[in-house]
Amino acid sequence: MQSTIIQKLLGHRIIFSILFILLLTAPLYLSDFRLNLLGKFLAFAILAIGLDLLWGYTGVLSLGHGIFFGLGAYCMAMYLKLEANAGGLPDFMTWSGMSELPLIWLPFQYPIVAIILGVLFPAFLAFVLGSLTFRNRISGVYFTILSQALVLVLVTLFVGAQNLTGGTSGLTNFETLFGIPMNEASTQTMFYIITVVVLAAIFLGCRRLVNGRFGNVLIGIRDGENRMRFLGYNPSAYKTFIYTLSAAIAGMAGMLFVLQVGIISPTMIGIIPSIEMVLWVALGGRGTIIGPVIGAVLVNAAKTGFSESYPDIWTYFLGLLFVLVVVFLPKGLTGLFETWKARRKSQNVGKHVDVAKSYR
Amino acid sequence: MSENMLTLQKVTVDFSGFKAINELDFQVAPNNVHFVIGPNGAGKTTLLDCICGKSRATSGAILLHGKKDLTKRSEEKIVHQGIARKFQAPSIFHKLTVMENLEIAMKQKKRLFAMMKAKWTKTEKQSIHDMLDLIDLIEEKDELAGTLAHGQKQWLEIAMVLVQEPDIVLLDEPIAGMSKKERDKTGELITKIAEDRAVLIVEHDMDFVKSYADIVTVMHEGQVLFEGSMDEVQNDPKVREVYLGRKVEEDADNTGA
Amino acid sequence: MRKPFIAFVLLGLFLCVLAACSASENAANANEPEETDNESTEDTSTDNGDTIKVGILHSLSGTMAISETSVQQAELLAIEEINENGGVLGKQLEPVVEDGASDWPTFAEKAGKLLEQDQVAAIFGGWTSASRKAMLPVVEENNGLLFYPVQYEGMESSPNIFYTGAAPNQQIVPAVNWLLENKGDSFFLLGSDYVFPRTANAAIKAQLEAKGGELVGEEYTPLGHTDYNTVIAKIRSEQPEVIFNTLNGDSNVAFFKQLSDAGITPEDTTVLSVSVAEEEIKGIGAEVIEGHLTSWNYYQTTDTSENEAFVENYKAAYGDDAVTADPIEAGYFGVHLWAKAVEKAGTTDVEAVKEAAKGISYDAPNGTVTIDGDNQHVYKTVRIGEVQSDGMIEQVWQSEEPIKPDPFLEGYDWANELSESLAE
Amino acid sequence: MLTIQELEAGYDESMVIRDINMHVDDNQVICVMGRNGVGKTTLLKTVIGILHPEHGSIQFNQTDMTTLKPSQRAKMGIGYIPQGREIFPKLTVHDNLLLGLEAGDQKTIDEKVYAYFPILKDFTKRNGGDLSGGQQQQLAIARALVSQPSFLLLDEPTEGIQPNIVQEIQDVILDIKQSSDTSMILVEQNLDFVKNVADYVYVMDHGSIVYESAVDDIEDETIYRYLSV
Amino acid sequence: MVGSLSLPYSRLFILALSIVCLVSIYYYFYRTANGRRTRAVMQNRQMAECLGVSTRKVDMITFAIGSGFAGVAGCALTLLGAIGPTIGTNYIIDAFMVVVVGGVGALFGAVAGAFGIGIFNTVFEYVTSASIGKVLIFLLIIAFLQWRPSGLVVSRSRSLD
Repeated sequence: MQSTIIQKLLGHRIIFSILFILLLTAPLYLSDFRLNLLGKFLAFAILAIGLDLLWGYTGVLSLGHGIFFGLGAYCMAMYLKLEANAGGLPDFMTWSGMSELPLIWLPFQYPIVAIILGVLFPAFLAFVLGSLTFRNRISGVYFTILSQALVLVLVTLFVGAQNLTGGTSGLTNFETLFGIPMNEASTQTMFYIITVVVLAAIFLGCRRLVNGRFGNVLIGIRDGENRMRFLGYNPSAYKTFIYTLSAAIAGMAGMLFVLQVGIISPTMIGIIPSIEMVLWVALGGRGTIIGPVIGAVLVNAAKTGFSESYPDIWTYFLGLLFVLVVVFLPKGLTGLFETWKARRKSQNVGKHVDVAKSYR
Repeated sequence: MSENMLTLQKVTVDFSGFKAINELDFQVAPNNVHFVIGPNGAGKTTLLDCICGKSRATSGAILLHGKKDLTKRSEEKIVHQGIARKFQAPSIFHKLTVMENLEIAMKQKKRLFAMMKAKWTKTEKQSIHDMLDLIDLIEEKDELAGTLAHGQKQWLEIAMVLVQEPDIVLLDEPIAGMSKKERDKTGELITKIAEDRAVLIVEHDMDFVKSYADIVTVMHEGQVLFEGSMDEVQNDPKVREVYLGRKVEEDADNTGA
Repeated sequence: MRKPFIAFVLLGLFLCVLAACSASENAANANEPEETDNESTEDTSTDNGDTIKVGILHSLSGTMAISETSVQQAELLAIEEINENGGVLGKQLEPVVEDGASDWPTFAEKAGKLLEQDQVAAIFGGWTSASRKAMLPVVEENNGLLFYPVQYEGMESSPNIFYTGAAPNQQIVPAVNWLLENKGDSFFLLGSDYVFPRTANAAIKAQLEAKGGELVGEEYTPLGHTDYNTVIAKIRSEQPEVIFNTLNGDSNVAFFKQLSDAGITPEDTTVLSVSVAEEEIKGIGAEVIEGHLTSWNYYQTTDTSENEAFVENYKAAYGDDAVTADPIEAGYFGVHLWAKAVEKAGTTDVEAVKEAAKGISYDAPNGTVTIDGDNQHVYKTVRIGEVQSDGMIEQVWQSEEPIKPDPFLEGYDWANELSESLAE
Repeated sequence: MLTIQELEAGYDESMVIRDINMHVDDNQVICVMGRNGVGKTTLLKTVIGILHPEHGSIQFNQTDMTTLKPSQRAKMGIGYIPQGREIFPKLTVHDNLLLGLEAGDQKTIDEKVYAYFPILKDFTKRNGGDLSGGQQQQLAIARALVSQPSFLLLDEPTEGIQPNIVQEIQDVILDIKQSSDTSMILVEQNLDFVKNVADYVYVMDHGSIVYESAVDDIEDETIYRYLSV
Repeated sequence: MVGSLSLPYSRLFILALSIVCLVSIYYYFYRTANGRRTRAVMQNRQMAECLGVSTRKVDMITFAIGSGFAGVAGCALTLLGAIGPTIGTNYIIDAFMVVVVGGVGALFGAVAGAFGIGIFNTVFEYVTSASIGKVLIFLLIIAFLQWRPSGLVVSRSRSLD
C-alpha cells in the first residue's frame, strides 16, 4: 500500500516536472512567433484553472470570466500605454477632447500599482457581485445569467467610455515595460518564462487547495449546498471566496496576455470569449486541475492551427470539434481517463476482491 | 423552564396559508431521548425544520437554554450553537469517500480561512476512526459514499451528525431501511449519545419508539396532541383515534419482520 | 495508476502540439526551399523563387465578415489581374489568406504570422480602425507594409501603412460644407460609439461652429445597437434639418427602418451617411433609405471607363448580384498601387517600395489616385450621392479635382485647436 | 410472463446484483424479500429499465426488452411504483393520474382507482406535493393502476407510512391480486403480509437470490435468518 | 406623426403577436397532454420515463417549441431592425434577465419581468445614454434580487436541494 502511494507520487512528480521543463525550454526549439502563441495559450490555461476551481469544484458556472480577464489586462495595458506615451496623454484621449489624465488613470503610472490593481480590481468586482448574489442564495442558472449580464454591461461601458478606455479599439501600441523594450525577442522570451512559472505556481497552489479538506468542502458545496449549511458551513462565504480567487487568477492571466499579445480590446473580454473560456474547461474536463490546462492549450492550438490552414472554413472545424467533444466526451478529455480507470478498477474487483463485498 | 435545552413558544410555520405548525409549545430536556410521532402531515418534519432553520417560524420563539432565540439565525449559526440534524433521505456527498464525508462534518472551525489551514490532528483521526468502527464502515472508509448501500448511507449520515458533537441531535427517521440488528445498534447508540445531550427523533417504527423513548410527543395537525411515556401514549384514547388507527397489534407485526 | 497515466497522455498531447507548431513552421519553410539559408538577408527574403507572397488579412468570420469578404475578393481580383499580365518583376503574386475573425488581437496575431512566418512582401487588410490599430505595432515592429482600404477618422500616419480610403477631409469635411450650403444648418450627429464617429464628430462640431451651423443633438449608441426609438424620439423633438450619420454596420438597418416607420422622410430631415455604401443599402432595403444621402469617393455608378471594366470583372468573378462599393474599390486599387511601386523600385524591399511609391499614380475606377508622399494617403475625388430606389447611388455633387489628403486637418483654420491638441 | 436470466446490474462502478434468475407467471404475485441494501430496489430498477444490465436478459411476454427504454417497457404494460413515491409535486392529483395513462390506451381515469383510494377524489385539484406522505403513496399506486398494467413492480409500498394507510394499501394489493389477472413483483418486508398475498417468494442477500420457494412451502426460519442476520 | 406618440402598424402587430404567443404557451403548458408531459419531465424526469413518457420526445418537442417561439420573435424583429447572423447575442442576455427577474418556470413572471426591464431600459436610455442605461438596468436588477432573490414569482419546493 505504502509503496504504491510513493510510486504514484513519484510517477506524478516526475512526469509533471518533465512537462514543466519541456515548457521552460520551449524557447530553444520554437520560433519567436510560435513561442509567443504558446505563451498566449498558457495565459489562457491559467485563467482556465481559476474558472475550473469555480465551476468544476464549487459548481458555480460563470459565463463572465472574460471581464475579469479583461480588467487584469486593461490594468496592465493602461500602465503600458502611459509608459509608451512617456507621461503624455494616450492618443485616444486627445481625440475625445480630454486635456489631462483622468483620475482613474493616475495610479497606473506606477507599474507595481498597476500589477497589484490588475489582481485586486477583478477580485474586488467579483467579491462585490459574489457577496450580493451568493448571500441571497442566488445560484445556479440565476447566477450564471447575472455573470453573463455583468460582461455585457461592462463591455458596453468599456466601449462607451472611450475617452477612458479607448473604446472598441482597446489599448495597443505599447513600447516598454520597466523601460525594457517589449517587442524584442528576448523580452518576449522572458514574458513566456514568467507565464510558465506563474502557471506552474497556480497549478500547484490550486491543486493543494482542492486536494485537501478545503477541496472536499468545495465539492460538498457543489453537490449539496444546503446540506453543507446544516453541517455548519456558510457556503456563501466559500463561493464568494472562490469566485473572488478565480477572478484574481483571471486578472493575472489577463496581464500576462497583454504583455505577450500587445493589445487588449473589448472583443477579447465579451460574451463570446467568456463562453469560449468555459468551453476550454469543459473540453479538458472539469473537476480536475490539469483538465482545464489541456483544454485551454488544445482548443487554442486547434483554433490557430485550423485558421492558418483553412482561413475560409476553420470555424466549421472548430465547431465540429466542440460538437464531437460534447457528444462523445461529455466529461471532457480527463473524463475519458476516469472511465478508463473505472473499467480497470471493476475488472480488478472482479478478479481479486472478495466477491460478496463488491456486491454491496 | 430553564432546565430545558430547547423551548418552543407559540411557534407557527405558515406555508402560504397552510399552517404546518400552529402555535406549538414544545420543550426538549437534556439527556433525554425524545421521540416525536404522529400521522403523516402532522408537522413532525416541519418541527425539525424550523428548529434547525431550514423553515422559518412565521411567529413565536425558539429558545436555546431559555435565552437565545434561534428563529432569526442562519442555518450554520444554529449548527454552531450545537444543534445537528439528520435528514430523512440520506444526503451524504456521493463524490466524496466515507472518510471525507466525516472529515468535513466533524467538529472543527468551519470558517473559510480556518478550513484552508486545516490539517488532520491525532485526536481527530482517532475520533473518526472510532466513529467508523461504531458504524461498521472501517473497511469502506476510502470508498466513494455513493457506492454504499442504503442502510450504510443512513449510518454514515448519523455518524456525520455525531461527529459534530452537538448538544441537541435532531434525527428524522434514522432507522428507515435498516435491518433488525442495525436498528438495535442504532438504538443503543442513541441511548449512549443521549447520556450527555438531548436527542429528538421523528420515527414511525413503534417498536423502536417503545424500546428507546424516554418521552414521546404525539403531534397532530401542527400541535401537540399528547406527551408522555410510550405506555401512556398507547393507552391514550385520543392518540389511538387519530394515529394508530384500527389495530395496534398489527403495527408491531408490520414493523417487526 | 491513474495519475501517471494522465501525465503520460498529457506529455503526448503536449508533444503533439509542439509537433503541430513546428510542423507548420516546416511547412512554411518548405515552400521556400532556396530561402532557408539566407533568412537574414531581408532583401531577398520575400521574392524568392517564382512567386512573391502577399498577405490578405480580413475578417472572414464574425460580425465584420459580411463587409470585409467583398474587399478580400476585390484584392484577390486585383492580384489575379496582375498575375495575368505577367505578375510583378516577372514573378507571380501568391496570396496568403488569413482570417482576422472580427477580433482585434487576432488581427495582431495573424499580421505577425504573415510577416514573421510567411514573410510576405505586403499585407492588404483591415476594415475597422480597431483592426488597423491592432496591426499597426506589429507592422511597425517587423517593418512590414500594410495597405488599409477604408475611410477612417484620420489623425494617424504610420510609416508602414498606406491609407487608400478617405481621410476626413476627403469625405466628411466636404460633406458638411455641401450640407450647409444645400440642406440647412441644424445638425444632429448620430454615431456608433467608437473612435471613428467620436473623432469625426469632434471635427464636425468645430467645423459647424466656424461655419455658423447649429448643433441640436449628438447621440452615440453601442455597436450592434438595434433599438433607435429613444434616439428617434429625440430627433423628433429637436427637428434637425440634417442628421449626420456615422453609425456602423447593422445599426444602420435598424435606424433607417425605424426612422421610416416613424414617418420621418428625407424631405423633413435628410440623413447623410458616411458608412453606408451600396453593399449596406442591400441590407437596409432601398425603400427605407431612398432619397437620403451618402458621401464617398466612389460609387458603382461612377462614370469612368476604368469603373466600367472593374464592375464588369467583379461581377464576372463574383456573380451578377455582387455590387461594388468604395472600400471594395479602395482595396482593389491598393493592390495595383503597390504593384506599380514595386515595379518602379525593382524590389519588394519595404524602404525601396515606400520611396518609389511617393507621388505614384494609378487610374482607379474612381478616377486618378496619387499617393501623397508626405503621409502615405491618397489624393481622391469626393462625391455626394443620393440613394435610388434600385439601391444604387446617384451622384449629386463631386469635387472638381482629387483632393489632397489631410489626415490631421492641418489645412483648416477651424480645426487648428483640434489638430494642435492631437499633435504630440 | 416475465423471465429474468443471469441478470447483472449496478451503479457506475460497482455491481449491485449478480446472476439473478427469476420467473413470473401470468397472474402470479412474486415477493422479493431481504435486508435493506441487498439489491431489491436495484433489481426493480433494472426491470423497469432505469438501470441497464451489464449482463443477462429480461424477457417480457416472449419479447426481449433488455435494451428498451423505461417508457417503452411501460407501454408494454409494466407499472412501476418506486420507493419514495416520486409523484410530481407541482402537478395536480388529477394531472398525476393522467400521466399514469401515458402507458396505456385508456383516455380517462378508471373510477376504480378512486374506489380504491377515495381520498384522491377529494383532492383532484390539489398539487401532489401538498399531500401527506401516505396520500402520496396512494397517489403513486393509483397512478400506476390507471393504465391497467398487466404487470406491477411495487417497491416497499408501505415503508414509512402511517399504520392505517398501510392497511388500506395492503387491502388494495390483495384486491388487485384477487380481482384481476395482474402479475406483480412486490418488494416487501412484512412476512405475514407476504404470506397473505404472494404465490412465490424470493429472498435476496448480497445481490443474489439465496432462497426461493412457493409460498405454501415457505420455511419461516430460513427467511428470518436472512432477514435478521 | 400623431403627437409625440406614434404606434406604427408593425409595432401594433408585434404587440398582438406577443399576446397570441403568450396565450398559446399558457394553453399548451396547462391545458394539453403534451404540456402536462413537459411539466412532468421537468419535475421528475426518471419517473416520467417510467410512466411511459418518452422524455426524448418531450425534450425535442419542448426544444422545438422554444426555438419556434424564438423564431417568431426573430420574425417580429425583422419589422424593427437589422437582421444578421449575430443578432441573437444582442437579445440573449435581455431574454435571460427577463427570466431571472420573473422567476424560472413562471409564465406570468416572464411577462412582468419583460415589461419591467423594457420600461426601465427605455427610461434609463432616454435619460442617460444607451451604455449607461444598460449599467443602470443591471444595478437595478441586482438590487431587485436583494429583495426577491428568486424573482417575482417564486416556485417553492420543500425538498432539500
